[in-house]
Amino acid sequence: MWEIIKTATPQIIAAGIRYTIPLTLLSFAGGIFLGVITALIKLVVPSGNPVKKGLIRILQGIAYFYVWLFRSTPLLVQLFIIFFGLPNLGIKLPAFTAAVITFSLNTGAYSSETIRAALLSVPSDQWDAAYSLGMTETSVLWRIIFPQAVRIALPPLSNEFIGLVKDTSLASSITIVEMFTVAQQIEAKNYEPLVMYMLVAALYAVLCSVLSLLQGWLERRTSRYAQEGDEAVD
Amino acid sequence: MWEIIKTATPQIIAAGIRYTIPLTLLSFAGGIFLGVITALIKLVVPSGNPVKKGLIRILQGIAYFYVWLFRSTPLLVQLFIIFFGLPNLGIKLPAFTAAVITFSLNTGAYSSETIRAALLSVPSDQWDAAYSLGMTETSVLWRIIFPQAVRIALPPLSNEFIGLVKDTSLASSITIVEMFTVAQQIEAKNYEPLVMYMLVAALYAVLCSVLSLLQGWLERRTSRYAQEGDEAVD
Amino acid sequence: MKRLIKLEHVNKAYRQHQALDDVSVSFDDGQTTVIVGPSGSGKSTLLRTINLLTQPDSGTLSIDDLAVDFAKPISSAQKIAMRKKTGMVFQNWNLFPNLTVRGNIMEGPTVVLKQSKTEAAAHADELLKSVDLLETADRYPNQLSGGQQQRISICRALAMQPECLLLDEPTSALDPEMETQVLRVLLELAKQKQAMVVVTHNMVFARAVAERIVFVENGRIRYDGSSDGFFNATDERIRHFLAGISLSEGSSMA
Amino acid sequence: MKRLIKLEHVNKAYRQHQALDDVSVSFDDGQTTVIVGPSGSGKSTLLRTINLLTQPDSGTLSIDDLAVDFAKPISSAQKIAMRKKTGMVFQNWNLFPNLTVRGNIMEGPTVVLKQSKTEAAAHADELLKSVDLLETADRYPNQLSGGQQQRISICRALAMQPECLLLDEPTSALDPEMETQVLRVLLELAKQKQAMVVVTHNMVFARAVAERIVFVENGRIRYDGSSDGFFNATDERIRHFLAGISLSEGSSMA
Amino acid sequence: GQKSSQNSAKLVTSKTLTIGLEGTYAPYSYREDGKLKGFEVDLGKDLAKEMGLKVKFMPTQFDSLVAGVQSNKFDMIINNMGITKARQKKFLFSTPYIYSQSVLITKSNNTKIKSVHDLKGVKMVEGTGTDNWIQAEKFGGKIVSSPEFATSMNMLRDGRAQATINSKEAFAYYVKQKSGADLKATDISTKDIPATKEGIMMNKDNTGLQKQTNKALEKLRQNGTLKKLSEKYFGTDITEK
Ligand SMILES: Nc1ncnc2c1ncn2[C@@H]1O[C@H](COP(=O)(O)OP(=O)(O)OP(=O)(O)O)[C@@H](O)[C@H]1O
Ligand SMILES: Nc1ncnc2c1ncn2[C@@H]1O[C@H](COP(=O)(O)OP(=O)(O)OP(=O)(O)O)[C@@H](O)[C@H]1O
Ligand SMILES: [Mg+2]
Ligand SMILES: [Mg+2]
Repeated sequence: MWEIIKTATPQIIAAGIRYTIPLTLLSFAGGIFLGVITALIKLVVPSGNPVKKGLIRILQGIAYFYVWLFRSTPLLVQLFIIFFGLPNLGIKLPAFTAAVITFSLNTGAYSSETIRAALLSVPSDQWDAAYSLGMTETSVLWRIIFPQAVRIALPPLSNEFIGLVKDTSLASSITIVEMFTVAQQIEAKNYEPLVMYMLVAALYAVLCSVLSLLQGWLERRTSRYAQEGDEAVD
Repeated sequence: MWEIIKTATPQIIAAGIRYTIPLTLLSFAGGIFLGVITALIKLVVPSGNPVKKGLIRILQGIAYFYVWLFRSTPLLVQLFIIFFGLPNLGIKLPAFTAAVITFSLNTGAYSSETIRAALLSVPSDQWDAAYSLGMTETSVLWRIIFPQAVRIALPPLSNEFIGLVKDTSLASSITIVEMFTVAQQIEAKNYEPLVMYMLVAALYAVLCSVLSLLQGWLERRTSRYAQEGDEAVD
Repeated sequence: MKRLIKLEHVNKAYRQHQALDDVSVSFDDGQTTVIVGPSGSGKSTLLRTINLLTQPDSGTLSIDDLAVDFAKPISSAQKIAMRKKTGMVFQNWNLFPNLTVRGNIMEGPTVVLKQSKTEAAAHADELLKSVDLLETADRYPNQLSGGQQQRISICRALAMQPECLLLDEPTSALDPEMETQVLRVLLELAKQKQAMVVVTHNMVFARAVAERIVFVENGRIRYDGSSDGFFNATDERIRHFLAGISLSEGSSMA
Repeated sequence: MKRLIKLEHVNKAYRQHQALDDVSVSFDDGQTTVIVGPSGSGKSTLLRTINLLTQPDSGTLSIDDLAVDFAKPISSAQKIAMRKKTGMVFQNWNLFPNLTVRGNIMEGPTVVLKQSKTEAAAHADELLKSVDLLETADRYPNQLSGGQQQRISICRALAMQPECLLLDEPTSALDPEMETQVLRVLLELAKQKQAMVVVTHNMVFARAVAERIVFVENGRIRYDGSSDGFFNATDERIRHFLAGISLSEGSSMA
Repeated sequence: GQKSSQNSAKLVTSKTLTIGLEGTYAPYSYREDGKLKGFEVDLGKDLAKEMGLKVKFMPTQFDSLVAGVQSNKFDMIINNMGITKARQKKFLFSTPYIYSQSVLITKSNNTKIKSVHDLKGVKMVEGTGTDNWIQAEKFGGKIVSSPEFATSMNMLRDGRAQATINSKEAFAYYVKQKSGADLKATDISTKDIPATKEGIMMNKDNTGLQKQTNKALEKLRQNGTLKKLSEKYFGTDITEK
């Protein structure tokens, strides 16, 4: 058994460095970007002149449809359609690109809901106070609302990040040989699925633990200002 | 193509009713239960006499380990080990039971983080006010903190619920023939993966849309009291 | 008169700052005590200590027949037992945003005192009427003005029929008319020998309700005695503190 | 004197309730106006309207050379331009919990007025000194007492050097000493011809600062005139409103 | 129970033959009209009948088949398992029931690839961990992995891969279903790739079951059932060497 682990580990790690990690990082960055944009679009109250109002309504329609579509369908199917289906429309993407796009869109749809909730959790008093200083919406968002929302959004977003690390294994269905696939290939030769699964789980655990530590650190940083001293649950 | 859809749809729906839906509902209920318990254990500040303090510390250790373990390892591996691995220790579970247990534990680990964040987002003033009335911790939690936290937790929890619906497809790896597996089996004969994938996606979408509508309704219900009228983003 | 609440040698430090500095003070049954002092002197911390919302570093507290030593851990049951004897009105009101106005007032009586819903609701409406807010009973707190929320938080505390009422700035958001109304409520309570500890910056109000005044500065008690004694004190520090009123009065209350 | 802020025929209804009922009022440059009125009469709503935080159903507002019609949508740019002319102190302080005290005060000057960090910080510290809170500069708001937060929110508004300062209950959490201090700050500003609109329940304070008094009731303006005229009014309603002070004064300010 | 297992079959559920298979590989096992069908499904039924047992199929993914037979979740796997040295170290096999031929599949208009010797550097698509993968690797192909047969065919048709080595029968069935697919198969001489012997795979210590299975299989071969099944699903008899 040790023999198996010794030979398999470097191969799986190599696949992790080559695919799992870049896929995760790129897709999460893309997903958060889409998630923030989508959350903001959903939260805007249509106002201004009729043209602007109409435009906002259309954008909101798109945002709702996008979130619905990508939350409602299996990630595997999304990957499949973007990789195998789009060529029918003449769009032929390399597997890695297709994977990054799909994972970003999927993460964006899910995280937009989390971000929306976190933004809503900041009391509207804070908007008032910042607006009263003459700050623009963008400034208010960036400087006042986001820093407070991040504290609330961090744990669920970490969930999504850590989930994404493992979802990247679905990329194997569109020919990307990531960690899990490598483990399966090795397993197909040694017929020790339990050992291989535990090994790949351990390697994922290392990756995710690093992320959990990062989450803990970020949480402490972003809640420096929160109540200290008196206990909540006693 | 219509022929394929017409014959495949009832079979996939049957699998959904037989496995996907009960699996999801049972596991989500179990997961939320575990998530709430775990979140509360994590949030308690150890106090009281040394024995109680020690006990709380041990429980917290278990909670941290549990969340770490189930967030850090792939769900597929968890399923695999609980179904195929535990028999080595003499614990032999039927596939459905193993699936419910695994999905519950997994959902519990993820949702505990979401719930923890939501509970933290309720200002400590609210604890003060409720405590000052002489309410017990349990009453404060149930009657004051939870109703306010639910508003914040709903969108990320819905994400987890909707994610779970689709994750149940992994149960196929432990001999449960859920919607996705049925689709793949039919596809094995007609060689139309794209059509079959789109079909199964559409059926998932119907299921998830119902859940999204439910989320929307719950959100409106739980935020009846929140600021109405003045816009946040203008 | 019976000692109802007794604090002895209470200390509370926040990192750099000594918020309560060896405070020993007691409050009597049936008496109205007003606590005054500069902003940041520790008045709210003192009230929170009595309510066991803040745990000081050392000292003891007894309320009625119950006592705790702050140097030791305090059990939840003990906290609840002691909290039931007092009712708190917060400086920031702290209404429950998820409950209606009536729900806010009924919460304690139904959950803690196990009153029936109808009984609690009837009592809540009575209290609401006494502060002129019956028509807001079904609204949520964020649909109310500051002064309205303030009054409702007083009702919420009163609904618990506590042995001692602790009020932190109960009139700060109230107009003179309302102030008078709240004053009347408190004076009526005083007449019924309801013990009260009131933190206020409003010296006119203080004079009107106080049977006794406690002056806090820098976490220490500087004066503890009769209301008249305080307002006519020769002590330099108190005179300076009170100078504010005279200045305002002098400068334009011609 | 120049009309700085002018509201005309402003209406605002919350479902059941008419918070502002055909309000027309204007505020002059260099003048200190105090708005008084019963709790829930619409004072905060009026200030929020001037600051474009609440959009009334109808009416117009002009500040200096800018004007808006509330019946129509208002662009963000227009809102910002108008908000820059006023500075707001909220009834509930609304400090930014994620910024330190100094950060709260510097936020507007650096982000909106594009001042340099050092310049803004220096000015912030100056303001903090004027309200005796320089030592709290690096703390976060939730580590401060109510009165301390109140004063910092005044500093935050002043840091923007607005043409008109809007203050909602600026002294409600302040002790007499601090009240005097804030009063001095406001009087000093008044001397420099800083326009101010102050909502207050504190009639002593109102008398001290007001050049003009606006009395609001049920969303309507009932009195708009000189301070002396108000306090010596023969109008039944005003006399009744003011009775609060006399009662308190009469009953125990012997 | 080393001794008793020498003779009598151990079953997961008594009186029932529990069979693991993928269920996603036509014409071996697939679903039609809501029922599992295919050569291996019929074979399983006939075997059970022969052994006097009820039958229960457990469709599962490939990895889980191996784990399932190891942890005694199924009695046997009938799923195209080639009898190889490596597998025989860990499992018991029945006598072969199929001799499967491999073919080289390319686009119809591909003239460059005529035999396995033209595969050096060619982009090939193969199922993860399959025997075909190992073959393709041996001849120098650059391999992308695919989760299932239909995906492999799709990749060829999309031009995302140039060739694949796969089962002759599976391809024959595919072409029958999808006549429009412009793919062709080249027979690979048995010298390059010998026909694989497919056997029923069982847990290492279930020798009793192995014996009974072999006996039943021999009976089915004798009475022509095996041949009939092969002709039904593959059009020819591939059950003999
Ligand atoms: N969001 C809302 N929904 C419904 N009613 C509201 C809302 N906001 C304010 N009101 C009502 O409008 C009226 C005016 O409120 P406003 O806050 O302007 O009063 P105010 O004069 O500032 O009172 P106070 O002195 O108590 O602060 C009140 O009766 C209040 O209940
Ligand atoms: N969580 C905290 N961390 C650090 N310092 C604190 C904290 N809470 C209170 N303080 C400090 O303790 C001191 C006492 O605060 P407290 O709230 O008791 O004052 P107060 O007398 O009620 O003042 P005010 O009249 O302004 O409400 C203040 O200087 C305050 O800054
Ligand atoms: Mg205080
Ligand atoms: Mg107000």
